[in-house]
Amino acid sequence: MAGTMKMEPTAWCPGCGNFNILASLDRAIEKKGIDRKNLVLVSGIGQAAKCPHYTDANVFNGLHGRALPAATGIKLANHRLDVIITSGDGDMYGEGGNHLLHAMRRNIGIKVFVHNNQIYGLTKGQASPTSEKGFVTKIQVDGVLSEPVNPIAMAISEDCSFVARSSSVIPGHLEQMMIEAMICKGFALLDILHPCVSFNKINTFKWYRERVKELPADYDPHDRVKAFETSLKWGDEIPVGVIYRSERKSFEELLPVLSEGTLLESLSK
Amino acid sequence: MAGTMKMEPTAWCPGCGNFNILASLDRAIEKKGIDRKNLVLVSGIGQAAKCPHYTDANVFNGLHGRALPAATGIKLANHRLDVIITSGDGDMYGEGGNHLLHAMRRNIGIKVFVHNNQIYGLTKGQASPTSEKGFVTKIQVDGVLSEPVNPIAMAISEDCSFVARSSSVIPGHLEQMMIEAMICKGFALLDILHPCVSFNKINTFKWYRERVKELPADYDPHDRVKAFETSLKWGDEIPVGVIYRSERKSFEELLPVLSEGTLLESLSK
Amino acid sequence: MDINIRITGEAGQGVQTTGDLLSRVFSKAGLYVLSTQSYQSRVRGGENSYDVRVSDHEIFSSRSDVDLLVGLTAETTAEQLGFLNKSGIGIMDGDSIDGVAGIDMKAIAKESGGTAMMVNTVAAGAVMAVTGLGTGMLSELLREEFRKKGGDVAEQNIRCAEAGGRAVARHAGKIGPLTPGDAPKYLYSGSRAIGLSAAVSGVKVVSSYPMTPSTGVFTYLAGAAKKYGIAVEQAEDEIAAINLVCGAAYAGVPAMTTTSGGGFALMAEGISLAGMMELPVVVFLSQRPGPATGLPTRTGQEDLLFAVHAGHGVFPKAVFAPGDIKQAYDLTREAFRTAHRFQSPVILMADQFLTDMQKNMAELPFESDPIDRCIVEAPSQDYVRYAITDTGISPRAIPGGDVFVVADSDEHTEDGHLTEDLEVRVRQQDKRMRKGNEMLKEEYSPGIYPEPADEVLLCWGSTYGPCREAVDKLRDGGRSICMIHFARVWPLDGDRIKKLLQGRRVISVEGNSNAQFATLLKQAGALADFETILKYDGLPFTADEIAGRC
Amino acid sequence: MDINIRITGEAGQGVQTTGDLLSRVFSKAGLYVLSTQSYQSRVRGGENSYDVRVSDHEIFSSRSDVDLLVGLTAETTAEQLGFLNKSGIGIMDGDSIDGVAGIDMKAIAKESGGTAMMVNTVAAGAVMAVTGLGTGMLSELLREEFRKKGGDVAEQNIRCAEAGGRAVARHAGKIGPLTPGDAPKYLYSGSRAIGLSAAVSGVKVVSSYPMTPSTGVFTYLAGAAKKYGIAVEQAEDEIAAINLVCGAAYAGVPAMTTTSGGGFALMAEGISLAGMMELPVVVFLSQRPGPATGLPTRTGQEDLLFAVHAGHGVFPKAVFAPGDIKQAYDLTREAFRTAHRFQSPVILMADQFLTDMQKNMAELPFESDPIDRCIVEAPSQDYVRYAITDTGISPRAIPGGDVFVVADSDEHTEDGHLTEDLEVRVRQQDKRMRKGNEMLKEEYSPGIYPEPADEVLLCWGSTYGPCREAVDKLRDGGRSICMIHFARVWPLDGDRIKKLLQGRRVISVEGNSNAQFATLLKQAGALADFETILKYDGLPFTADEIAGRC
Ligand SMILES: Cc1ncc(C[n+]2csc(CCOP(=O)(O)OP(=O)(O)O)c2C)c(N)n1
Ligand SMILES: Cc1ncc(C[n+]2csc(CCOP(=O)(O)OP(=O)(O)O)c2C)c(N)n1
Ligand code: SF4
Ligand code: SF4
Ligand SMILES: [Mg+2]
Ligand SMILES: [Mg+2]
Repeated sequence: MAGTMKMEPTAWCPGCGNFNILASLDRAIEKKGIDRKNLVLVSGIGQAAKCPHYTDANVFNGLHGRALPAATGIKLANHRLDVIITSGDGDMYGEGGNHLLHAMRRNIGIKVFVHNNQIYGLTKGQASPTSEKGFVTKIQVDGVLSEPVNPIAMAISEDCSFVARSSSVIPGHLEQMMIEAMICKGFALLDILHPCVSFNKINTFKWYRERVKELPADYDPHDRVKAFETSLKWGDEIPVGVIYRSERKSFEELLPVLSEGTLLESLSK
Repeated sequence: MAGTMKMEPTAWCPGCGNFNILASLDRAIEKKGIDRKNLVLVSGIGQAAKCPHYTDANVFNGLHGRALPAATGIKLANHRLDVIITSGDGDMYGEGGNHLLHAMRRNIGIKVFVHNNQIYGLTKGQASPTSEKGFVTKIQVDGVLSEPVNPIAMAISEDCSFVARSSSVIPGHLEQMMIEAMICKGFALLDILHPCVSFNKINTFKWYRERVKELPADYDPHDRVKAFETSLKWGDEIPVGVIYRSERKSFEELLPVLSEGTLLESLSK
Repeated sequence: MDINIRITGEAGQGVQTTGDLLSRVFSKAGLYVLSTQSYQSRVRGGENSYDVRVSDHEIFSSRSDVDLLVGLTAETTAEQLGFLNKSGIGIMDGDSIDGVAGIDMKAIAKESGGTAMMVNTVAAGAVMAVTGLGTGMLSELLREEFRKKGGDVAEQNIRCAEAGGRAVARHAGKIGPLTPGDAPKYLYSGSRAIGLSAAVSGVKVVSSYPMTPSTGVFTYLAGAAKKYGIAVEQAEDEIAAINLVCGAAYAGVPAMTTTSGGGFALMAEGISLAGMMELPVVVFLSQRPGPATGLPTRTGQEDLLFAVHAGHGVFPKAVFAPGDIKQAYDLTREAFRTAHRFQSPVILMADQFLTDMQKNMAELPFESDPIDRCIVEAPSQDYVRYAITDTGISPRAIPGGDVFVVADSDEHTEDGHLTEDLEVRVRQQDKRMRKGNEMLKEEYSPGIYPEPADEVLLCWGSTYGPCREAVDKLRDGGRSICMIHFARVWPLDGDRIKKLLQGRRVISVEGNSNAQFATLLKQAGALADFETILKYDGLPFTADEIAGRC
Repeated sequence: MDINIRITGEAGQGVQTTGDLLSRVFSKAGLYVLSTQSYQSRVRGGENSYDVRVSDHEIFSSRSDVDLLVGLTAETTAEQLGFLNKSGIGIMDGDSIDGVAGIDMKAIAKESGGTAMMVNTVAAGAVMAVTGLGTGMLSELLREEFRKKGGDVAEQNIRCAEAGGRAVARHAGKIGPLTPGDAPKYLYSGSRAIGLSAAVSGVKVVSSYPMTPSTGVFTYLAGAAKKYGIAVEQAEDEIAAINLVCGAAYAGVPAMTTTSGGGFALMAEGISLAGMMELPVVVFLSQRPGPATGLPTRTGQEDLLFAVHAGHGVFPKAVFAPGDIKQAYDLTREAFRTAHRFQSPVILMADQFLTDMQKNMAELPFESDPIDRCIVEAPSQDYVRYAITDTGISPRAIPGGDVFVVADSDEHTEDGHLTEDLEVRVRQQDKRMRKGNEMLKEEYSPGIYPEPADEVLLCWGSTYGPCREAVDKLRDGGRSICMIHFARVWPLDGDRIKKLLQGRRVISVEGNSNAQFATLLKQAGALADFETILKYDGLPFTADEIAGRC
């Protein structure tokens, strides 16, 4: 055994958007100057959720849908750690929906990067909460009947402190968004649209590429109502960028017992 | 045994807002002309969740937080039944949050009446997801640190077909809102503010009474952005009324196998 | 005559397409076919394999050794070489390696006017040639198959198949060789048999969250939804799924959810609800190795003790674990019947091995034939849902009729309303538990093959096939040995089973590391001493392995 | 001398306040006190009762019969009349009924210048008079208690107490009478002992979702958070709670969640995660009767088999069930120690009876004294988290140090990364299971009281107290009987226990309908035949009941 380093090669399909996300993540970690020994990447289960294994970091690859509570526990135990979640749309908006809702309320300083391919990749192509209406799969044989979840709007509704969207098809932008999320003190949600070449034949690389559109330079992410309006845009144009910001204190700042150092440290005193 | 009728008396505390909610419910059922034999009242666990026992109806008093999936199953099996959920804020926004999120997407014709006392009553006074920041309890000894959930805003973010707020302190209005919810074909969320005299010493009868304010007559619930803006109002004035409507087809209308009658009937053919 | 063909390649290369195609041709040829799959938890790359075992007599399990190896990549072929019998033949796409004949399948597909994906047809054609059946029947199947697609597709495929056959002409007939027989021609997977049986039995609401290896049944039912009139809804999580089927069951229709380990764990509270409300729900649990996410695409029998004891509080439930595909069909119906007769949750257990397995057999009934839901037609005005009865079974009415139906997760009085009366509690608990005793009165005998003997291979669920074949082998070698297979694994009649096992050497063969079924028998007082043959590497047992460890 | 005082009234009337006050006075008086509570799942109304049993020797359980009944309403008093001993005395607020002396407590409170809520103090004063201790010590306590409140409150209360005493002057000293003794003066509830021990042991993260009867421990810890430096966070649901503590354990701090039946069921998947990731998490499970919501505020021992087998897949865990408050304190520490030593989930089981019970004893250590977390200080650069070792215990590093710590819910290689290598799987599974064998080597002997005898009352968890007292009674009657109590209920060393039980008549005394612990012993081969005394009406056993059914 040569110690613990990242796994190679990945188990992703050639052409998958996950590669760009991983590369952007690596660049963002370097540029932001995060100490990898102090970084914990947390995920649930899915194709996206394998991401933590593919870079050098501490890893907690937990249960499907449960990345957030695990990350919360890690952060409470040692709030000096950088805790980033990289997981899938099914993981975060499906099985994990309740944790997302409440983590936003708590505003704990976790960064959540959702690899949103609008599909369940690992289980071979069922609809995810973000699959579009009418999307046909082997389970949704008549097409999806439900409205897709709108994670951006939902996050704004809960006054999430950082809400952004980007895509693997614009890796430079994606890297920038990741860095901005890392800078934010509280809870950050970054929804990352990416193609699944194996199962999503609708929302392809080209489809995203043609639609993603950066927010105008004078866009004010602090205007909650405007941000909500922006979050409803989905069609020929899909806005990307920091859609909403709320200057809230993080949970770590508010929790009295964390004021004198980490709980972990308190044990070695 | 004298057959199956409602239970008497209730197990609620004298002065509790639940009494008014029950009375409004009974009146709304009568006025809307719902056939009680065809009505199923569904709930989870909590003080509010005991409500179904206290009126004449079919009852499914299930698990804490799980009223919605059970109600969905009932509706799928026999979509001619009227299915109403009467449950608590902890039940619906805490333990049951994920089901609420996804039920709104599905838009199945269930009416959800949330008895929102901003507290966990049955378990004796812990914070609920709607408890205000700073609210002190035996668990939240430093006061609640999280932002309260905003169920109205969240429902609007997910394009819920009917989103309203009322309160036990205005029983006439409440009854009206219940009737409107019953009329709506899709999924209806009615958040009902009510005092818990035993554990919530902040949000009292008087507190609500002084704040609830009906929406103006010319308010247009179809304007989603406006509705979102309205949903953010919480303070000296708390708007009550139908805050948002979306004219979506219900899940029952969309699901092909339900087009020729109920699945239950199909078994007796 | 008994040959094992293994197709191996990366995920996404069509290993499964090739294997399925071959299974169907051999079945069409009237040969006995049993196919099994082995794959990784990924969508592209890695190493998958698909075994098609073909014989002129009925077969029950997979083999680890290979007579004909078909490789779609060099790496995966090399991995499997060790399993190739001395007299076996290997063919692969690309250049030859140690004794495996490389043929350029992609080039052949192209030359034959096909697409890259038709490599699979080329490979299938080659197999047909090597096994001596020739490509004729394969071509017929391809014609039927692709007719609807129209255009040239069928002919392209046929040309690929034929070219594949020609490319291995020098090995023609070297394996087998096979000749058409008169085996039954209907090919079923475990998943399909279970799904079909549920549909036929009248399931009307199915709600699940996808989880390997249970997704096959869910997918089958989604496909059958229109035909049988079933609401199939993907839930937001497993908790939603189990509570949704509880609601549907309360409202009067047969309802089922499908899941695997972690998802099943999330359902434990809902199973307890079904126990308390006395709801007929069926939970299909397809096992894979754990703990936690474990090995998502592999097989195991590790969840028996958990399933039997799943749910807080004490309430009766039944747990079934069919041994083969036909029994899976039969027991699925039994699961619905039992759930309704006893108004209790029933857990139907299988695993990756059984659900992915395919085998040909006589056609399974497919006409809708709903089970008796045991619903009281015209309840009187003094009807109460939880009436105390001798058997513990209370007449069940459903909402929408003339009486109110009140169901509560709290302890309740006979009319279903919640109560704090502790004497009522005891009466209701005793009533519920009496249903467990009634369940034990159901007629059931474990499968004894071929007849009681000195030594017993004790098994349950999908270990049936390999155990049965192991018994054949061992008896051929002169051992007085038999298999005793349990498909109904809970509740257990300890006394009866004790009589059956007494005085014999019992070897429990289980796909777990702690002999869970033997443990259950011990706890039921049916078994004191036993030996074990255990396996928990994610692969199914083979007969040779069992026989070798006996 | 042994008297049982029962306060009864509706929820919200201060039954608990009165009972707590009395427990403290008697404890202050150096008498042995044991108090227990019985209440309904509602906030106002219904029928609650609070027993304070007082004696001049140590006592271990509650009694069902009553020497002094104090009623706050007519209805609840009438309900309890049947339990009043012939020589007993009843007093109640309001008019007299059959032999119960009505005194107008509300009027007395008012006349004494108190508020309506001070009825509780009036009642307490009356009790002090009837038991012959007088109201002096009560007044002292009230003075200490209300000093901080300032103003007149203390004096008002004292006047109420004295007036209460005067109102029953004709019964003064009729029950007992009690005289001050030298019993230890520290009063603990089960909840407090468990919470305190967790805090002292160094728990740093506690996350739970409220659920009766586990909320007491959660509440204690919330109150102690500041003093001991603990993050106490109410989770959105139980799944969040268990996964949160898994995360905290991974990051290196002792972590615990508290729950009851349904919430525990929701945690089963997370427990399996802790098994796979080898995380030291402690789950406190306080039992109540099920299934489903069942009887939320009552007691039972129905979740043992579920807890032992909770979680899919196979992995080691330990399950502890303390018998009394002191043992609850000790075993809570043991739970943390075991979880860390074996990097495994540990389930600490109690029930409503034990968590609500109060008893006085010597002071329990309260200075912070964290357990050894067994963390490698300076891992070398070739460190891997899941190194294969003889004991199965791999050196544990935590993130934030010099090496990466990789933990996965999938099967993994030694370095923690996910794998599909099936040989690695077997090695890791064997490694994990070896920890289970190591656990069995921990020194532990079940509690035998007073010494081995022909007949054995077998018990576990909170049944300790009533069984112990039953043994005393039966031995007084000449029976050769003893109690064997298990506080460590899993894993079990079948052989050792077999030797202990062999040749004795074993009667398993359990708070469930299916003798779960005896079943576990049977499955471990430690027990063949046994008799049972079972109870599942939601109430705790009493010694008389057990003795009577022996
Ligand atoms: C409790 C539980 N339920 C279901 C699964 C099966 N499962 C694994 S990944 C997955 C969905 C993956 O979708 P997503 O999160 O969008 O990730 P992707 O593969 O698309 O990247 C599911 C359903 C599981 N592992 N655990
Ligand atoms: C799985 C589970 N977790 C926790 C509980 C305990 N519990 C019962 S009701 C309740 C909260 C009730 O709050 P709410 O829904 O707001 O109802 P209220 O009593 O305030 O009307 C809780 C936590 C439970 N019954 N089941
Ligand atoms: S299945 Fe889709 S999301 Fe997963 S690796 Fe392949 S292309 Fe990417
Ligand atoms: S506890 Fe609160 S909500 Fe519950 S019945 Fe009493 S007053 Fe009402
Ligand atoms: Mg996805
Ligand atoms: Mg509430």
